[in-house]
Amino acid sequence: MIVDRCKECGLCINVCPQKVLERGNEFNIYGYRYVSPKYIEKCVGCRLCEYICPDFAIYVEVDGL
Amino acid sequence: MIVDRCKECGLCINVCPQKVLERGNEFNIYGYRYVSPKYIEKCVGCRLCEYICPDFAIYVEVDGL
Amino acid sequence: MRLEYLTGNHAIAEAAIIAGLKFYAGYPITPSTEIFEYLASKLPTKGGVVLQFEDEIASINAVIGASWAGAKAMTATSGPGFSLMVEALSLAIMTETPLVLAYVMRAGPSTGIATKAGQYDVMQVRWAAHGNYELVVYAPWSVQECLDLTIKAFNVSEMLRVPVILLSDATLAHIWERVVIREPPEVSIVNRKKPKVPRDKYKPYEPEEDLVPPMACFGEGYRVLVESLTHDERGYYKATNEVQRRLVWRLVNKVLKNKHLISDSATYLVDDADYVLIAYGSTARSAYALIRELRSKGIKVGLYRPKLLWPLDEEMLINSTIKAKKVFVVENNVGVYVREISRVLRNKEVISIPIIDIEVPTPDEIFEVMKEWI
Amino acid sequence: MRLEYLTGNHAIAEAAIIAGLKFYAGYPITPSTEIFEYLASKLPTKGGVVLQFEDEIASINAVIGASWAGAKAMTATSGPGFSLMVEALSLAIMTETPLVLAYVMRAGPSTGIATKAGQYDVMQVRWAAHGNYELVVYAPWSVQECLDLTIKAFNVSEMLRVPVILLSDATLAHIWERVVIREPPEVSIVNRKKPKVPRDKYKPYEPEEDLVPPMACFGEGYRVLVESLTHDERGYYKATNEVQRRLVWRLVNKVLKNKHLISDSATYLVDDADYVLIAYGSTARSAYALIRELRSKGIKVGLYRPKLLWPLDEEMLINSTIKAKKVFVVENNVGVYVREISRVLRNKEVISIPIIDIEVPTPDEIFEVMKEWI
Amino acid sequence: MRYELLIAGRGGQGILLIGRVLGVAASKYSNLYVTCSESYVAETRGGDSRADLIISNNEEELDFIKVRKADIAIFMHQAQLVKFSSLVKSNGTVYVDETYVSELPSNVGWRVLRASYTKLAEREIGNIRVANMVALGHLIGTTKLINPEAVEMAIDEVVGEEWSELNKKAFRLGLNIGV
Amino acid sequence: MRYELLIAGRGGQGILLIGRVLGVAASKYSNLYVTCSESYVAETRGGDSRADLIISNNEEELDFIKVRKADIAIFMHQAQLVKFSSLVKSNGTVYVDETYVSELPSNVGWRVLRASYTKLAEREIGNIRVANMVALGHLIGTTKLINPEAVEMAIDEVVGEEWSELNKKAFRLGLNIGV
Amino acid sequence: MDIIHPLDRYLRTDRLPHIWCPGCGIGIVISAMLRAIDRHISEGHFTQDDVATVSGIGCTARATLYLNFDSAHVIHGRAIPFAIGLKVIKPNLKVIVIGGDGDIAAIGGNHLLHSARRNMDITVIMVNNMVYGMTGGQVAPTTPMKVYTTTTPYGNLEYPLNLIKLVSSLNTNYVARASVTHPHLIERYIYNALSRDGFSFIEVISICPEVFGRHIGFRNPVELFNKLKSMIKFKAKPSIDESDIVWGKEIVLGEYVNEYKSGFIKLLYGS
Amino acid sequence: MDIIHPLDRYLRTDRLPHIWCPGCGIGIVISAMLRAIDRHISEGHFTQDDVATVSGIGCTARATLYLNFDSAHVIHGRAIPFAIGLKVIKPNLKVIVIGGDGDIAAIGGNHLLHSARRNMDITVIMVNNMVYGMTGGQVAPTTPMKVYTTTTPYGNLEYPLNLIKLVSSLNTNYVARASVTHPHLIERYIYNALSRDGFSFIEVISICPEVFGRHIGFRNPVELFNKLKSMIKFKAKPSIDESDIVWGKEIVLGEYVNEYKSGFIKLLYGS
Ligand SMILES: Cc1ncc(C[n+]2csc(CCOP(=O)(O)OP(=O)(O)O)c2C)c(N)n1
Ligand SMILES: Cc1ncc(C[n+]2csc(CCOP(=O)(O)OP(=O)(O)O)c2C)c(N)n1
Ligand code: SF4
Ligand code: SF4
Ligand code: SF4
Ligand code: SF4
Ligand code: SF4
Ligand code: SF4
Ligand SMILES: [Mg+2]
Ligand SMILES: [Mg+2]
Repeated sequence: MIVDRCKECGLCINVCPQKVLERGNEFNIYGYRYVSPKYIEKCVGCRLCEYICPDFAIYVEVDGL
Repeated sequence: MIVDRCKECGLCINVCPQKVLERGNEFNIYGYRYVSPKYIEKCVGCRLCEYICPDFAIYVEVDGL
Repeated sequence: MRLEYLTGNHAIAEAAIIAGLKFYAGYPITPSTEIFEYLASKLPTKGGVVLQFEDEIASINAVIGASWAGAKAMTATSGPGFSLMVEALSLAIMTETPLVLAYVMRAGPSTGIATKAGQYDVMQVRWAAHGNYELVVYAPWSVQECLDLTIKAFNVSEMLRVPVILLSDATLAHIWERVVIREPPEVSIVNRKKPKVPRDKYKPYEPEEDLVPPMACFGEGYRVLVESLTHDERGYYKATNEVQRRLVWRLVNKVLKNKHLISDSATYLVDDADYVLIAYGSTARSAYALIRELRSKGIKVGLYRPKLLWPLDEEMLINSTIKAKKVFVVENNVGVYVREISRVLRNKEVISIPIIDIEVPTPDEIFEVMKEWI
Repeated sequence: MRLEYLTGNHAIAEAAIIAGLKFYAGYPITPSTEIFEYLASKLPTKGGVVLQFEDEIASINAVIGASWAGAKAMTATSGPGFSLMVEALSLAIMTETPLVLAYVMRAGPSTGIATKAGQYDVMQVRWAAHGNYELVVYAPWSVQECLDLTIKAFNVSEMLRVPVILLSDATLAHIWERVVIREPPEVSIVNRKKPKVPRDKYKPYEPEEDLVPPMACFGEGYRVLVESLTHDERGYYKATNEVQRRLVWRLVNKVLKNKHLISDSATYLVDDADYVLIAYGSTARSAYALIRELRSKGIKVGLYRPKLLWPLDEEMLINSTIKAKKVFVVENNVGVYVREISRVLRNKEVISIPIIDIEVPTPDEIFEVMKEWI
Repeated sequence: MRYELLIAGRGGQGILLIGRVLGVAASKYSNLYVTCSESYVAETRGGDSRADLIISNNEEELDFIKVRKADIAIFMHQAQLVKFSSLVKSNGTVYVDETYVSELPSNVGWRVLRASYTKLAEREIGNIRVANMVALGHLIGTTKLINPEAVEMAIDEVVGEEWSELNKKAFRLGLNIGV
Repeated sequence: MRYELLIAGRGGQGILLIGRVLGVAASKYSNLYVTCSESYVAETRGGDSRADLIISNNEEELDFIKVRKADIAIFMHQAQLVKFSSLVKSNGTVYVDETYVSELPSNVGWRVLRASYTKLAEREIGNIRVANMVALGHLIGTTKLINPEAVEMAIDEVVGEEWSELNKKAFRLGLNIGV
Repeated sequence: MDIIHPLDRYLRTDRLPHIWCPGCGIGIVISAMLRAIDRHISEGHFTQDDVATVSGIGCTARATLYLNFDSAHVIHGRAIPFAIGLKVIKPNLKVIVIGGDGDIAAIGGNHLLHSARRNMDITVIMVNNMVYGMTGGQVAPTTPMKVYTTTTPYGNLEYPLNLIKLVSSLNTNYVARASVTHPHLIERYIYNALSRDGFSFIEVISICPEVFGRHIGFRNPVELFNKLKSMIKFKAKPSIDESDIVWGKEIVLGEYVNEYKSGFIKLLYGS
Repeated sequence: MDIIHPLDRYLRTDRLPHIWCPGCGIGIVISAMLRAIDRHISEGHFTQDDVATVSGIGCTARATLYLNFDSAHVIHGRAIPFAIGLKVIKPNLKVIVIGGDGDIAAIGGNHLLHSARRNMDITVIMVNNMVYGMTGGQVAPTTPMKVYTTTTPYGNLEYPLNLIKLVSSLNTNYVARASVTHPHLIERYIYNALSRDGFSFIEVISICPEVFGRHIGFRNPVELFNKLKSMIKFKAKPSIDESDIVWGKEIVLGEYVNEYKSGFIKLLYGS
């Protein structure tokens, strides 16, 4: 997450097939409650969240590949 | 014929199925040798000449109808 | 009479309805769009039509067509859109088509700052179209004047068969003020002259004594001819010196010779003023504030405010500044209308105070420059 | 050096090739079309491209694009077409895009008389675009000058990154005259400044001392940003007073402060003249003929002829008329550039001689008016 | 009589609505002259929002369209208070929403009236979005600038039927602060 | 040395070509300065066609771009002679194509040179379209305005290979009229 | 004004002869159009006073100067928006736009597109002579590939616009192609177009002997006419796929779209 | 400039966050476009310096401001001619035009039409949000009928433009429709478009929650997204006849035209 780019639109939460993401409770410098990967362990690295994010705020690093 | 409208283009002569029309030898006031219905007796009143004339110079009066 | 609390843009739209607008065509552009939107919701309820076109070019050409169909017609735009309308403006001038164009200025050049103001386009509005002509341009300084001058714009346009431009700016467009609204018969509404002769005697460009030809419209049986080529009184194309001269000079003179009917300006304390500030539109509010302030300090300053920007009423300008030692021209641009002022006030010291401010120059900014000269 | 016998339009086209033109985009319009047609047949043999677009708007925008791709680029048009190009002209000014526009005036307003001349558009060419700026306009009076000033137009355009307009008219466009053609190195050709700093230090709108920024083009690795919004030196949009002021004033001043590099005018027997005629373009030929005639009768008249119409070189004008009792401004229109002259010559009697003539005013026509004043 | 009013806060706090209601109340229902200029930054959330009002009973006194030195100000948020405090007269009357304003400048002679408009709105009305009307009520109640009935008519007109009761309730709440 | 030349006739008589050839001959092959303005009516056949030339050895003398008082004129047709005769100096030299010109004004002191250019062209060359070059030849032969070789080079350049011999033949025919 | 020719009542005869070159096809189109209008008038569908003709600039556009209707000869490319302004205010008018291929399809292309999309109730007659006539022979968007024109002296590189396909891709009621070689068809299509609401478009393939003829080596009107005639095919129900003009080979005439959907005016004002 | 996000090298990150509203689909399109470009670059087809992006004015058009290529943000509707000027002079550039439906299809419609007809070698990506976003919600040529907008407060009376049909009626090499609900397709189509000469056109159906969403009662980005998604159908080889957007029912994605004819540049310069 690049928290200051997130605008709290919720699209990533909506598309994530694994329900990994959730709206956070903290505000970024622009006043948005940015998303956080709460259940990151469930992430399957499908990148749907990265592709859907209109704000270049979220991306997926696939470890160990 | 409205002789001063004729521009000697020859289209009427070209379309007349009866070869009624011919380029005349006289000049109109604009210097064109206007067409004349030389063999008017052959005319079948098809009006192709009237319809093709771009200059509203020739029209057909069908008598006795 | 009723009271309303409106923005400058709303007031223009409201005034257009009062003046008898029946057709609006436009293309959205900040900061003029509220005129369009206000009319889109209100005009259809008064039997008028509001259409959005594919661009500004189509819009103004449709306005010209609608005017020839007999409707009072208008459009509104800002710099980039106006620039696109210029070719058709020349057509409207040539064909003596009544129409009103509300021009809400924003900061340029080019796309500039769409939401912010400036008075950059005060020369453009006069000179942008090709060919020589006169057109009529009014510049309001308040929401009330947005209303009053728009009605006047329609009246003059109908009276002289000339495009009239209402020149506002982004700041004026969006301030809210109290306005007094009067409807006919409380205000007088002018309609174009109609032919007084039968169809076979009528010539669409044959002027009466006021140099304005009566206007038959489409569908009225007069077989009118709208002609963009140089034409004689019948509307027939003629490429001769004689016809060109007669037509061009009449187009110019029908505005100039009727200037008394269209002239409009305001003065404030100029009679005893050592210094006269000249300003128009929203900037004049700042000049006025400064004058009030300086007067309270005993400095004798006055304000001359042309409301009719084009053609400039030279006589009024001269008379209003006759006693002034110095004249200051304050504008929210690089100093352009000042050229017109100095051209006219040949024997007077004319000082340009060009203050670029994306809202409106402040009285302090003006005084900052002015104080060096007084 | 070689001799040719060419029309004004041919000479403009020929000069453009000499100046290094690589891209022409246009839309046919009388009386400018021969420029297009001449280039269409010649430029491809010199490695350039000539394209006809769907309209004038596309043409000038393509010219701007081509200029940003690094090519010297031009278009040509007349009144109606120029009016359509105005919005993009403002873009070219804002983005500091070098380009040359040949404007061949015809009789307006609107479609007017397409084949016939006039000088109606001399104010339009200066003021037509929205926003404030300075641009450069040259007016030739002969075929030779069509050639020379076109080369100069390209040079100035490259030097200042500003659109330059070559203002001709239908008469000049179609007269044939002898011209002397010089190619480099006999004439000097100027190319735009290129960045002197590496890519990561480069800012596309950061001026050097002459107020002109070096110009990196597309495909050169500088990641340029062409921006029509109000922008800072990097090209980043900023809606602040500070950025707007800095930008607009620089756009104005880069032309004004470099006026010495672009100024151009001619005088004829002004030193002892009681009367100075001021004229430009084809009309100046008539004024000149009249002066030769009057001089032969012992009347002391001279000619001041601005070749650089915009910005007007005020100093030169003042110096060239300093001794004159009266100044006459002769134009083939209703008298418009005379406003600029009287603005500058504040203490001089300035008499307007507006003569509408669809070819060119004759010396007799000029004298007819002038004689009342001398 | 001529007042300059400055109303400022963050986007979303309903600043412009205060201005709108005041404007309508003054111009349509109190026979006063008003100029109001609004400014806001559309692009990012939480930017400045500001309304400048000039109110007078004399049309001639409506000159410059922005506030030069405010007689009265409402600050709904600390950030804008800091930014615009210099626009307020040194003896001006200033209303602050204590919910978001914690520090006041010390070197001015303002008459400061304060309350936690937002908290009040939340607590008493159950909707923080009407904090603006609470503030407006406070201002009207204490300055008597305009007849409260005129303001209520303006509220009806500006906010629309669905919301007008709620807003008027908040307004009345404000009217009664400190009463 | 400064001459004004007027060449006039009906559309289709090759008037402009005379002007074009003269212009090229003078400016490119004789080191003279030339201004030529052409006019014609495109729209109807047989309208006026006219070329105005100013020729001088001094660039300064090229002023007004149209003929004010022609020193020399060619009239290829009666209609244009009538129309434009006032543009010729009273002591001017005038060439007329007798094929189409029958009447000359009586009250002028012109030096008139005449021949039936069209008939000559038809008879000697077999093509009436080169009557214009016959006239040009007559003019050059009698005025010596320009070296005939320069004119022939100009003909080559202007009319193009296919037609240049024919035109030069006509030109030479004209050169020798009256010799 | 003496009325001699049967169409003279629709002409400003004091302005004849018109400016068109000998053998120019434009006159044929106008003649056919007037017969179509005359038929409607004589059938009582509307009167001469109800007809409005509008044109831009170009040889074709000059037509309106000669027509004895309320007429407008406006600026290049902008006849359509002017016409819409008329129609919206006076819905009873039969508004006809006449223009060249440059006027309608080059500079005016956007207005064509959007008025067709709106199914705006006007009739557009485009005379396609495949060239810019008035300005002396420059390439048009309809010029066949490879043709030499004054602005494509090395041959035209651009694929010509198929107006039938373009307009048919929009929401129009009527799209037809005629040719000056077949005046009866022009008349019939214009008659049909004027018989309905909504947008109607008729492309008429024309001959410009003066300019286009010169470019392709057919300066003689009769030869050019016969050359064109040799390419013409008529189909009663042509498909849009066969509408491409293959110059020298095949040009298919016919009614490509023929519908009676509600036009914009009906949606605006109700019926 | 720190590079964090995998696409950051293509972004002017110092200008982020961008101006687009939360949940606006434009960012999704740009993200997909950058991945398509990145794939070409990593496959060695061209470099970052060879890419030029051009846009007019509008929310969508703002994209070029954020892109780390040679870029131009010019005037409303005129990106295409600017792009052609670039391409003709520097044929090696990959010239991409990005614009909104108003920018490309309303005011810019004529340039779209004629550049498509010329098969001019540029790629046009049109973000169709069915509204004018930047100016605050006016009707667009793509707005479905009956929708209330700020300039059609009584409902839109105009038939919406089907860009797929329009552009396919011209002489183009590539026409495809994608949707922000399916970012992979956007990426693939842009990749495919950039793989060929000639004119390529990609319409991306987008969501504008702020303005269009408000008009139709779907202000929440997620709801609007899901609403749109429910209408989307993908077809491998869709026919042009099924390309009409039936709002609320069906929007067919796919590659409608997929050809490899010579582009204009090849005809101009030879191969
Ligand atoms: C804005 C503008 N641009 C250019 C012109 C010049 N112009 C006049 S007619 C014309 C094109 C004529 O071609 P077309 O429309 O095909 O008509 P045609 O003469 O072939 O019937 C042009 C380019 C103009 N009058 N106005
Ligand atoms: C000549 C001109 N006219 C109008 C405008 C105002 N304007 C800016 S963007 C825009 C339309 C935006 O709609 P669209 O192109 O669909 O882009 P979106 O914002 O929806 O992405 C308009 C009308 C302008 N900038 N220039
Ligand atoms: S990459 Fe992980 S977090 Fe992102 S959408 Fe897929 S599963 Fe969810
Ligand atoms: S999609 Fe992006 S901007 Fe939207 S909530 Fe997720 S991370 Fe934030
Ligand atoms: S009407 Fe007579 S003259 Fe005319 S084409 Fe028919 S047969 Fe020939
Ligand atoms: S068609 Fe008409 S103009 Fe042509 S020759 Fe026949 S009558 Fe004369
Ligand atoms: S130039 Fe062509 S289109 Fe124009 S009138 Fe002549 S033949 Fe007809
Ligand atoms: S207004 Fe619409 S299109 Fe524009 S940024 Fe916001 S959501 Fe996107
Ligand atoms: Mg044509
Ligand atoms: Mg959009």
